Amino acid sequence: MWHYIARRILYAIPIGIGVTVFCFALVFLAPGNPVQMLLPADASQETIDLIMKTYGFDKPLPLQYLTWLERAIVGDLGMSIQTNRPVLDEVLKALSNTIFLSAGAVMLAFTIAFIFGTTAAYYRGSLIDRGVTALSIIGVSVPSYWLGIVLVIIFAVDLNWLPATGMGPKGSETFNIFSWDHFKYIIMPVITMSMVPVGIITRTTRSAVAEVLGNDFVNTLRAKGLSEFAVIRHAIKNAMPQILAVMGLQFGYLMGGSILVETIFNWPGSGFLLSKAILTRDIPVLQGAILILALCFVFTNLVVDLVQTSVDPRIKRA
Amino acid sequence: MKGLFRTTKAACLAFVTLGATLGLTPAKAESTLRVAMTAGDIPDVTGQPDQGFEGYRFVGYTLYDSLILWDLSKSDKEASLMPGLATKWYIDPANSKRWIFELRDNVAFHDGCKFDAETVVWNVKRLTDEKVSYFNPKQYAAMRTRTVNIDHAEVVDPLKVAILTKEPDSLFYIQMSFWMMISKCQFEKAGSYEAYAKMPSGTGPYKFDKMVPRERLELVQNTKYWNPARVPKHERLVLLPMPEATTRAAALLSGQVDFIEAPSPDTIPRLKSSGMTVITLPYPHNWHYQFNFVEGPFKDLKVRQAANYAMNRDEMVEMLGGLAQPGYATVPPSSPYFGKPVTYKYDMAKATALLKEAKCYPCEVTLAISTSGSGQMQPLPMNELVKAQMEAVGFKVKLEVMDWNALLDVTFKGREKFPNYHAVNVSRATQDPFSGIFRFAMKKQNAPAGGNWGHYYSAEIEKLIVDIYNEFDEVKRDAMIIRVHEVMNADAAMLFVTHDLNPRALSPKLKGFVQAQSWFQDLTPITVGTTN
Amino acid sequence: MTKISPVSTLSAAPVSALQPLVEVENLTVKFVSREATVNAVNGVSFVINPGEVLCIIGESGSGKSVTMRALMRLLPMNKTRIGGHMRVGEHEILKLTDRQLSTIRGSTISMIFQEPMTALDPVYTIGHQIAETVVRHEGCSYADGMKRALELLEFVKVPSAERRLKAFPHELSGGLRQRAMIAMALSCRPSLLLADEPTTALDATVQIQVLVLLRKLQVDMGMSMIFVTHDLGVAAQIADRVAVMYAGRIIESGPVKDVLMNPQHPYTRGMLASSVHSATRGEDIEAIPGSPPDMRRLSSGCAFAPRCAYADDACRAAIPPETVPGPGRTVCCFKAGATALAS
Amino acid sequence: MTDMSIGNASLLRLAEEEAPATKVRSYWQMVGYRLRYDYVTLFFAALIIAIVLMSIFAPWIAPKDPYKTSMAFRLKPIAFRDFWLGTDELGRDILSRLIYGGRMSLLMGLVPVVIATFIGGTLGVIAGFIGGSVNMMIMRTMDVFYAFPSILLAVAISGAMGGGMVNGMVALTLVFIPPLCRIAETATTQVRNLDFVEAARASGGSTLSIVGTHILGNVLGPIFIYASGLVSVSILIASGLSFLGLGVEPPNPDWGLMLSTLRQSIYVNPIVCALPGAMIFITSLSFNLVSDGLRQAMDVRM
Repeated sequence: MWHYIARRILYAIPIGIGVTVFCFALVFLAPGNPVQMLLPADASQETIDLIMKTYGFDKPLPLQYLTWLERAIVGDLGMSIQTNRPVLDEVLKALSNTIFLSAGAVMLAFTIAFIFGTTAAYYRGSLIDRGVTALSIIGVSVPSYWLGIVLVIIFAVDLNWLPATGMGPKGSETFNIFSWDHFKYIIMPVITMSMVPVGIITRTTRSAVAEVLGNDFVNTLRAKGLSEFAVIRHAIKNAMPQILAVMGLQFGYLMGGSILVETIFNWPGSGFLLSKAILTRDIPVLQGAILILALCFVFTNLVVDLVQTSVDPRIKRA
Repeated sequence: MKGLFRTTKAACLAFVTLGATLGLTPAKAESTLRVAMTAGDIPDVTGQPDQGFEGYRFVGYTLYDSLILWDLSKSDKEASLMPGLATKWYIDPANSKRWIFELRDNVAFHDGCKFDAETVVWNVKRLTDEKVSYFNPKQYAAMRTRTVNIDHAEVVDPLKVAILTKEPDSLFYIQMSFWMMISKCQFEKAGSYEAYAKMPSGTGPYKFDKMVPRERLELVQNTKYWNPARVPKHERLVLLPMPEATTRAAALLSGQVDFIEAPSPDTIPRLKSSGMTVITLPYPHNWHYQFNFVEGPFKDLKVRQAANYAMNRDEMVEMLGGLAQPGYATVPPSSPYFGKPVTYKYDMAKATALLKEAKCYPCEVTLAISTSGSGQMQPLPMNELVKAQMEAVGFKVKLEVMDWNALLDVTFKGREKFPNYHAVNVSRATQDPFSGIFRFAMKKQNAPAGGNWGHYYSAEIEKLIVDIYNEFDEVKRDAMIIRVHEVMNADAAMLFVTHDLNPRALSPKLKGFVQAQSWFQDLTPITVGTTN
Repeated sequence: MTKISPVSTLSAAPVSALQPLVEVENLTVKFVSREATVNAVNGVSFVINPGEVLCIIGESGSGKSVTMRALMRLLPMNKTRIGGHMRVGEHEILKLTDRQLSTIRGSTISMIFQEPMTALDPVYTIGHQIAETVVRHEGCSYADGMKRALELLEFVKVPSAERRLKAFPHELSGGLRQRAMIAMALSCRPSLLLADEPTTALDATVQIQVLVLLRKLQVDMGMSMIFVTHDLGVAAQIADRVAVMYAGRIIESGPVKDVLMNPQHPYTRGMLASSVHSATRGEDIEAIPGSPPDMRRLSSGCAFAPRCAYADDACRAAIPPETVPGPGRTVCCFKAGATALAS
Repeated sequence: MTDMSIGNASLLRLAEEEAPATKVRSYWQMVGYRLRYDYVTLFFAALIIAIVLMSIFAPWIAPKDPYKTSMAFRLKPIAFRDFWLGTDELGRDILSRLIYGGRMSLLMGLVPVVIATFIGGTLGVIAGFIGGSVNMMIMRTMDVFYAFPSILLAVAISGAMGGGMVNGMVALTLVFIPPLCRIAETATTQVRNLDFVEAARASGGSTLSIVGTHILGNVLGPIFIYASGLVSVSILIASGLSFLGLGVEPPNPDWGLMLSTLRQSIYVNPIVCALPGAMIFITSLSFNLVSDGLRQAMDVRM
């Protein structure tokens, strides 16, 4: 097992390096120069040069990359050009806020998907199955930001039940999920964000459980006289590794793909940070955020892989 | 079962009563003003704010004062300058490059340190002298156009400072209205700008309380403010960045904030029907295109005039839901520098005739525009309307759409780098004569050195500007500034479209706000009522 | 709370000695789908006495597995139509509610499947899967169920049973898996064991071991068994009586010796002839020509007629009725006993 | 949605085992047969065709000029005079813009998927067929792109390169290459190790003909199915990019962009403002359902 983990981690290293190269290169695809937003509309060349030099953008690219990488490894992703705050702090703070949403969305999605997917798989071919399949396809077909806008108008503006934006009445630092006053801020973003995972996890659950129910051993279980409930329990345990894998992947996707939902709800997460960094071309933040999100995704995949290995006795542990 | 239900109901009632009692004891409750800004982040609190003039509006003039302040107490005329931390300023009669500022006595920073001449000199060096340890490169860059003429500052006596310029500059004192005075001793206590950002200290009407980056900045009233009339009428000011217009409107409608900046025109009817107060007022803002005077059809005065005649500005105002006024010149008519410029009223026939006369029919032009940006209002629909109107008279318009940064890049580098663009659409603040007028017309400001993107040149303006900088008599000087403004119109130096009306929406529980004709606003007189 | 050794407790459920344990009459099974109706079983009848082993022989598609599953009602309800009547002990199979059905499954009737790899749940240990059955039918605690599972594994002669208890199916060899399967099937002392080609998937040497074990357990416990196979050799070893199925019908049945030594139906003969056991060295193995019929459209005549060397128009016109050529024997063939068939 | 879904494989197997068919349908006949009775898939396939035709023949179908602005008629409700679906914030006819908008949205949905299928598929087949260090290089490069969730990658690329339709398409193409490449690689490797490829090799078939007949024949199916599912993802991400201002440039009618600009007017005319969102939804739904139907008909599990 440890050997396997070590190998998987080792395998992630070249990917990590590739990711850093990509993140670094990305920035230089961009038209315009990286410090533009700092400058007044009519800054002179002399001023631009000075600022470029201050931020180290005057050196050759490979050198910039190495310097950046060297510091990144020890956890220093530089300072935000816009705010002068350390990028690492900014990104981690934002990321922890996004994790609230992603985890909430995945858990909600899992609950719904688990109930619906299993029911559909059990009654496959029936009207229930068709309904669930339709629901899951609707989930992955709805533009989630559109849904978010509609929810805000209905529940925040018209009914005034839920707050329209932000994370908690006093901002993310005092956010307390166990208090209703705070919790209500998370409801609409989580629902909006869970649409796609609901669709995908339901589909996976349905097909995985259905596939298991089509296996020969299900006959054995029934032949043993087990109740249908027990049969379904067996089927779920068999399908679980596959469902867990998809769940993990969805969690990873949400962490990186929260940009639209966070924009709608003004949620101070990584997507919001990223969109701001893109708009203001805050190079260190852009690099840092993409890097950390990608590494998180790699890490999530790794965890999913390991969890799957430990849950599923069929996978041989090398 | 029935009994149980009754008990539960009773318990519920008890709860409600308890809640109501708690809710009805607001004697202790703080009065809080919550503002949704258009910025994507909390502006820099360490002195010169970023995020454009909005940063100055909410973080600059709240935490800090400058030597000269804007008088924001009236809404009937364009805001003018008034004494701030300086009580008086004048040019040294013996030296036309030496400005003297007499400082206000008995002003203390929030941290208790005294404000004096030494602090002012320290603050000047902070943004001009690369060699001092407290030099701030980022703010230096942002302030460069305002500081470029400064040679050095010196203490004359504890309450008097002199600032020497490299060239005579009759307009120099205006720059000092943008210069935030931060506390030297607080900075020294903090040791760095990063640390200081967590404990900023100024002399302004609000004190820093706490900040959650990217989410909220909380300020509290400075009860010991030197100007008792401007001590805030509410105890706490909460500033929330909300870049999305629909989000801001939703936040106001759902009662999460009390005051929003720039609601989009189409949300206004809904805001009004929900009882919100929507305020609009002219202010020095110009939404226009700068022409390329070297390449393309706009070299020709007739084509420039044709484009101006093609603008149906009333239609634009209608599209913007009345949140703008027609733009016929660089500054709005309420500006003291407006004068009597030639105006190009909507006249399709004349426009077409001019184009034919210029032998440019159909006249193919390419405009560089952005999808969003500070002060750009609603660039997409507005540009589409401009395109439609120009095409109606015989232009053939191609819109080059880019994001705000890319457009800024085009603007910085000037027409030389982008000869294919015949005009760029970057809106500007026109608060002072230099940044509002001169920089678009001076040869010295030809891009990439400055704001004259299309290399407009007028011999008369060149001469006038030299005279203006050397004329320390305000009346004579202003007459010449007006002349510059008129010449630009005669030359059709820009495609004038509209001036923003700076809409804001306020919750009905706010009272006492006076909107000034300025980019800056004074929030201190606002009282927050308890009614919803 | 069963703590007594399984050997002593495993005895056939009390059934009246006067009547057979199993009675199947005119069983029909149809699979109905939008695309076609498959007539898998077309009027099968047989009886089994307590302690008797019936072997159903037939090639793939003859309906033998379906018959077995129908006996346990293991076929998907919504797509299957079952007709006729089946009785096991005092249970009228087709009249049972789902709850009653699940009570007799695994206790009165249990089943061993062909492929032990796919018939066991891959994500539970062998021990759990046996214990689960015990818990279900005896209502004992899980720990007791596990104890019972261990005893059962020892009972079916699984070496180092303790360790195997905690093994997952994929960690066992084919033979051991099938023994585990048998242990599971026997865990609640069934009176009828259905074995669906339980040795087909195993290596030849292991086949014999499992077969011997099964026969021994069957005799020891005195239970009845239906054993499905296409291997005549296997049938000869284990069966008391055999029934040969073709196209969803029993075409010949009788005591194992009689049928194998003196087959009456041309199909049975053909099968015997193509069996390696009966072929003399150097002689060509005689194969039955043609392929099994399409169960979606059965002809009105004898289903074997298209492949039968002796078939005439009469064979193609009507289904041959059951005749009794000898004591305890049946055959369905117009030509049965005719000279042409005498060898 | 036929009964022959995955879950019924066991019964199907049992029935077939018990009753071997005399008339064996070919694989594609079977697929065709299943599709013919799959009314849901057929309906949505017809809908896609309708949307495609609508887009192609937009100039003939659209009742009005989609670019013609009119301040007098801005934000009118549904069925206002001859504006059947109302007007947008510039008084342009929504119906015409929706019809024309299909062009951009389908283009943004289809082009990246087609290009990515071609590039990713080719790379995958090469990697799978040659194996060894070539496989290593290709697949490890893909892994790097796999490390980015798709929206993040699309936003990062088009955010860095600047908005615009072409950049958006490039970004989406880059997003889709890795998964398609991986599917092609897996399928190729599987097929390559199958006996019949060995047999073809042993019987002296040239490498090219092996690739041509066997591998492509077996790889195209899974790729095609996967790619058909990506179209809706592509449409959604593209509309998201437009929504963030990183996609199609105005005044081009594009559903995502229309949604983004009309969002400002949602309080004035909520239904009209919801229409582009509905179009995105219907198109995406159709592609998803058709892809699903194909998958079931072809019984390919992924």
